[in-house]
Amino acid sequence: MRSIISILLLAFIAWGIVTVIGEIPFGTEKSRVGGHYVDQGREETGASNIVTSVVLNYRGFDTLGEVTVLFVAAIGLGAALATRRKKEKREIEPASLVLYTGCRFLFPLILLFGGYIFIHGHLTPGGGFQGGAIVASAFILVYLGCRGRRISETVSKTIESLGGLVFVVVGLVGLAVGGHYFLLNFLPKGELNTLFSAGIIPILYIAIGFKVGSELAGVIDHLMEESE
Amino acid sequence: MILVVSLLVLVMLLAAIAAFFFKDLMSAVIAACMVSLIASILFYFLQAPDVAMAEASIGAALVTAVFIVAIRRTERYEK
Amino acid sequence: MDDAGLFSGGPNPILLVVVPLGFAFALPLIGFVSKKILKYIPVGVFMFNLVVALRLLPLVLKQPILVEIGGFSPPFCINLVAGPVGILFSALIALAGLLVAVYTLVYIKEGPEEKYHILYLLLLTAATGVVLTGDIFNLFVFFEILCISSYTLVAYVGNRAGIESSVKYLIQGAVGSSLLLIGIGLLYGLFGTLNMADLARQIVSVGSSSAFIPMAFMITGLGIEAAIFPLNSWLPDAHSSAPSSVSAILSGIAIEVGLYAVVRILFTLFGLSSFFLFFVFLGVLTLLIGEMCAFSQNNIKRMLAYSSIGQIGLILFAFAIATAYAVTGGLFQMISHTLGKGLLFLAAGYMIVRSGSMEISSLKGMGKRMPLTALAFTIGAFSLVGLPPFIGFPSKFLIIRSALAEEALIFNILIGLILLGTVIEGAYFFRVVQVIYFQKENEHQKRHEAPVAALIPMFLFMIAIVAIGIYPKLVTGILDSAASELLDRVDYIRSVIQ
Amino acid sequence: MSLELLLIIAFGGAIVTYLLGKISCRIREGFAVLISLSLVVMIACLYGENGTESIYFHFLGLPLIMRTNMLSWFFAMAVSALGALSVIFSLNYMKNRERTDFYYLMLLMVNASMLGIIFSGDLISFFIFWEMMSWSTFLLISYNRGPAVAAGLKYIIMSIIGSMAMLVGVLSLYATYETLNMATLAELIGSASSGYLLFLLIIFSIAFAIKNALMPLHTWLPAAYAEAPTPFNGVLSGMLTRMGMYGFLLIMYVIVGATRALNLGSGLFKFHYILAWLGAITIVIPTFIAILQDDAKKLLAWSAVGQGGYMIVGIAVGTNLGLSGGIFHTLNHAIYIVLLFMCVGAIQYRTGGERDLNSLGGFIKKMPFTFIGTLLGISGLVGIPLTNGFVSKWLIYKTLILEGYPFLAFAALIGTWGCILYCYKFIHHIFLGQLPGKYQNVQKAPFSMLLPMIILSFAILFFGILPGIPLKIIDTIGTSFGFKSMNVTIWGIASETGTLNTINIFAAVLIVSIIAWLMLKIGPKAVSVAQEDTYAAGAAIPKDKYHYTVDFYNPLYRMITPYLKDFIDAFYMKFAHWIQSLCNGTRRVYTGYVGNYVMYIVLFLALLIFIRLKWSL
Amino acid sequence: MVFSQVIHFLQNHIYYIGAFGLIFIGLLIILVKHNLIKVIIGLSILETGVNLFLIAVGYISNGTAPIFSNPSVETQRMVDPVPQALVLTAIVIGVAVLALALSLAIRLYQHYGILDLRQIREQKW
Repeated sequence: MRSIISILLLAFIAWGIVTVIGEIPFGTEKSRVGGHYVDQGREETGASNIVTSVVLNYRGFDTLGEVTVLFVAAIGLGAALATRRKKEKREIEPASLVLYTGCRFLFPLILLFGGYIFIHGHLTPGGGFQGGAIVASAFILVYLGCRGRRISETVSKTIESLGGLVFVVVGLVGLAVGGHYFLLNFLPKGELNTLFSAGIIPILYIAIGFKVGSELAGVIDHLMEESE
Repeated sequence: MILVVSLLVLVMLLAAIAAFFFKDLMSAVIAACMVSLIASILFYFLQAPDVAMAEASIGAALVTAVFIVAIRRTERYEK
Repeated sequence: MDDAGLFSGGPNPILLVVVPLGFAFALPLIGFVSKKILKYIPVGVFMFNLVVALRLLPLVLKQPILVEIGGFSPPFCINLVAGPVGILFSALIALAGLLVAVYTLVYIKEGPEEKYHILYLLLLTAATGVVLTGDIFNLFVFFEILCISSYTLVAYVGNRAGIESSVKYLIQGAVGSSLLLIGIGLLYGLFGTLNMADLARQIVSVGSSSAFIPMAFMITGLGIEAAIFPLNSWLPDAHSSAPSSVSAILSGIAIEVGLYAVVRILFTLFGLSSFFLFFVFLGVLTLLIGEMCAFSQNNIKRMLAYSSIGQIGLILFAFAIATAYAVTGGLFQMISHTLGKGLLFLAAGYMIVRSGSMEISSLKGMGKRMPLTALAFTIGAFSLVGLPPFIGFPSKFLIIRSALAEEALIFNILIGLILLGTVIEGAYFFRVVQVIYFQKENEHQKRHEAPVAALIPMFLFMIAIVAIGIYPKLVTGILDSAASELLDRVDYIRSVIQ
Repeated sequence: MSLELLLIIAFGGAIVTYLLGKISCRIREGFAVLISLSLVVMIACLYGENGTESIYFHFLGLPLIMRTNMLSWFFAMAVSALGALSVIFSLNYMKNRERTDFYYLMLLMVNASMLGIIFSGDLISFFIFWEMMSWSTFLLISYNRGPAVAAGLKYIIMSIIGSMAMLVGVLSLYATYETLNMATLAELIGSASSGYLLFLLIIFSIAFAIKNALMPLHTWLPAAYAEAPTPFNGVLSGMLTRMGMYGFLLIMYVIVGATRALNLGSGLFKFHYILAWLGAITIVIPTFIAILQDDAKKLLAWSAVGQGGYMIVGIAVGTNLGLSGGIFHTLNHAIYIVLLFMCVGAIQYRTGGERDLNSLGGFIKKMPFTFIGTLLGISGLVGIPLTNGFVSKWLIYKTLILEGYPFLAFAALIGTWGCILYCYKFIHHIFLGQLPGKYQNVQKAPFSMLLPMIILSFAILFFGILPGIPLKIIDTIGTSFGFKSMNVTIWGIASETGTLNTINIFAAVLIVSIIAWLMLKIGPKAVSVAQEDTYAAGAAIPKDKYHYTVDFYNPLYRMITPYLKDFIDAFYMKFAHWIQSLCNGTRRVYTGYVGNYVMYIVLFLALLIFIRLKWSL
Repeated sequence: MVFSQVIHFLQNHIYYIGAFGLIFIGLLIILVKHNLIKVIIGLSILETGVNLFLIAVGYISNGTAPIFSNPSVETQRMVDPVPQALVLTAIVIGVAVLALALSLAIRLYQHYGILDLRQIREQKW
């Protein structure tokens, strides 16, 4: 009964969508704004990955919000899961030597890969979020493989805070030096397609990378805390 | 090409429907993970490599990990 | 504006968002230095915001300030539009935030306090962002911050009720934000831009037919936070199980910001005029359902939460009439609801702490045990019912006046229903006032007033309620220009896109 | 400026009194008396100035205007004087009660807002003060706790209904004429259609009828009167309830105007005619319910409902005589009902709150001044010549007979018979009969209680013998409404339709009483016999069984009780319960299952899309 | 003939079908299922669908990714970068919401011992 009603209602909505989707033909150019970014993006921001330039420069304010969302979620998750922790150390069966060594061997490599992704965010696909996620997955590996090893909460909190602060401060510096514009790309744009280009974009992406990495790792950490 | 895409979409939707029907939450999560993975491939086909990377690393991997942890801490079967 | 420095020609409105955000990020670091000063930071930040907003108010009354982020011109960047509406709401948010933050100094004593303060800061920052932004995706992002911090703050206490409400709120909120995102996607597909002014300009040219479906999605998505009738099921649970200081903000700010977003989308983006009757009905329905549900509650906070639904219904009704007079009334009612409901929740919070129960019957004898808090509650209740000389009266007066000016039979019937709602509202509020003052209390309960830091914000709320109630001219000037900003699409478009 | 000052003193005084109470009770009480007396003095000084003045600020673009004319001066004098007397009476009565600060604050607040109502020259300030009066009254009615809580809730709910109706009326006037200034409205409204005027009158009448306890809307009053603190009963019954009268005068004769107001509707269904009939019903039924009461305050409360009917009949008939009768009766009723409530208050004060008539009795020797006050009070209430009630009732009867409303006159007459019955019951049960043993040591009422009672007693006689003084003012009010002037003399009315000359009556009464006194003097001396001797013919009956006032009027009770249930109140209560169960049903919408909630969301979206696609709005 | 029509239809609509298919299946799971984890899975599928839809809106036929890694790329046929930026944001927001939801689910389970939403109804009316 319930599912029939649901399907009926969804069918109505689908009907509505069908009427409007015809006006959004697939595969055609629709956006003047997008075209502008593609045409002007290189000159205006100095990043060769236009998505990155949109994410961090044209729509940088969204990204600040996005970083904040993740921050809120991490904090909120901590608050929600904050119980009076009983510090009874259960005996954890240690992982086998092969697994342990493998994890320890892979961990810096994955970190390095994540770092590469977010440092080259303005040049190649990828960026702070993807790199951060990869960094976090390195920590997951450590949690799973090398039981008992934890990221220090102090360190992760510091990194989170600093990452956010860097973003805000860079933005405010833009406001200060450039007059009325928050998040102004005030640094020299550099030469296209080189690592040191695109002004503030790499700085922001590195900050985001660290922040996202530590936050996602922290999320996993919090969630796994009691399951052991 | 279009047939490959159609097939992928079909599999994706089937996976989603499977996620609807599985009583075992772990299987449902894996099905959802599969949805994300195929979506990530579709993103790549749609010329969005950034998004594809993000979806693969965040949507498929991390979310699934979080789900699994959560299921381990609650219960595995939908009653 | 080209050569303007940081503070010349008035502070930059972006500071209203960025400074609290920065402090929220910095809070964990400050926490390493000293845990003690953490709780004073929100107070300081909102003091700063209030000053900035009040400083900007006279400027934006002359001309809205356009903030272009990143130094590009709209529609190629995200822009903030600091018009009278935005700054008015920012000031209101900062005021409520400041007062509730002072209250929080003593109210929140247990749990992860540091996280509470961060979430609190971010909640209000997001609210400020929503009211200032001129870009729909940015609106979505700020909305998400608002929602997510609300979810977590509702669950802050971590008891059964809190977690349950939070989960339910989260599910509905997440569905809502997905719907909102679909709407945004459709709009982008149709018009190829995300800037509200740009969209508004193009929607005129296409006509409202194809724009309706995205509007429906967006209204549904935003309507969940705005607590419009069938979408507000989360509200009584969430508002009643959150800590009272959070309830004050959720009721006083969050849902109104949600409603602001709905109204902004409706007025500025779509400019639909033929569909407003639907929202008029919806408003009255929301009002009646809210008041009727509140009528038979035994839980004081739940009662207040349902009363918020009723108030939102009234505000929606006012906005949906869509005359300058009515919109002024709606904005006025928003202010009066923020002040009144904030005060009620703060007062109820400490009464609950002292009596140890949320049952209305356990508030017996509070008039004697905590006379000042009881007075605060009474004034808040009277104001919400719309009795003079409190702020609720002029706002209700304006709304009903504007509805009568419509001179249609249907409006007369609706006014009748609204007044019926007011009578019900009066009935349940007066019942509580009677319980507080006139029910026989248990013996030997000594006077145990709320701490000073909790009383000060209550007093300031009371002063504001009475002052504006007696002399509404304090705000009507701003409200008038805010109303004209909301109604005048063309002017809005022109002020953003030269 | 002076009126503003008056109101500032009134409201500010209330708040200052509250604050002073935190320092010392004595200062507070002194200050309260000072404030209320200074209001009387100020009004007396300002008396007679006619004019308008605007307060310096605007409310939502509407100028707030204060105006004075004879109507307002008349009511203002009464309000301030009775208010001052009530405050003086409270001094002893409220001593050692809890939360007296609060009591004085609200009492003075009620007085101040009544003055505000009376002086306001536009409907918005009228409404503001009206609402302030309503909620401060609410807080006072519930002051006594216990059953008072329910009474207060009933009062405030009905009051809100009334004020919401009034708000609609006010706003509709505002929407139509863009002004709320009474004087301007009175000019503009001449062009309005009859239908609109009828709507206005009905919607305002709801508000005023609730306040004045007109019959189908009276149910708040008995409970509220019975449970309110007794000194406040004076203000409540004397003036506050009669603000409804003021409102009727205002809307019918000031704003709509006599010529239009008396011609609305057709045939038997003229507005004022129906109003008069409602008044008549209000005279008859409550009067008989009053007879049934065993609670002194309830009895007076029902009596007040009934007397309100006379006033309505008086002003609704719409001639100069009737109008004067109605207005004068308002004043007279205020005087004696306040006096009677004060007597009950004095009894309560001395007996520790006893107000059950069946357990009182024989207080005549213990509290003689109170007895005399009560005697004068009920004389006025019944309308015995040479008391003020006679004059106003005479005016009303005269009008009804002259204008050819025999049924209304008959109703008024029945009301008076009933009135005699309950008045006798009242005085007999309290002062005559057997003094219960536990009240052997009851003292006289203290001076601060006696003083207002004495003043009011004098007022009853004074206005009874010299009715010309207030009638002169009332005549000015009547002429300002456009009625023909009556020929008022200091002793009464000399007109072609009927003369009233109290000096003749006075002479007649004087002669009769001298004769009676002489006969008493000449005849044999009365011998005082112990009551036990007469009552049980010498048989030994336990002392506490002597009380023979129980089941007074028993045959009458049995006859009329079945017809006199307060079925209206029962209906309202049933309605309230129905609303409550409706509310209870409504909230089941929020089922608690989140799946349903999401369903609502999807439903809403589907509905929006459906409406759009189906009807293409 | 029919085959080519089908191919044409698929070319134009297959991504939309996939996206809205996911959206509706996600909504259906939320509406019909009463296990909290299952509902959260539904949310995740819903979000994926929305993201797919956004990207599909921004696609331009035979376009290239908006990255100038080798300078010879012509700008004419680059796909729209804006939806990609939006989806990046949306993905991160999605994971934040999901993680929060799951953590709350864990807490709820600690309190109630069940995940059946039909039975977790202490807050109602």
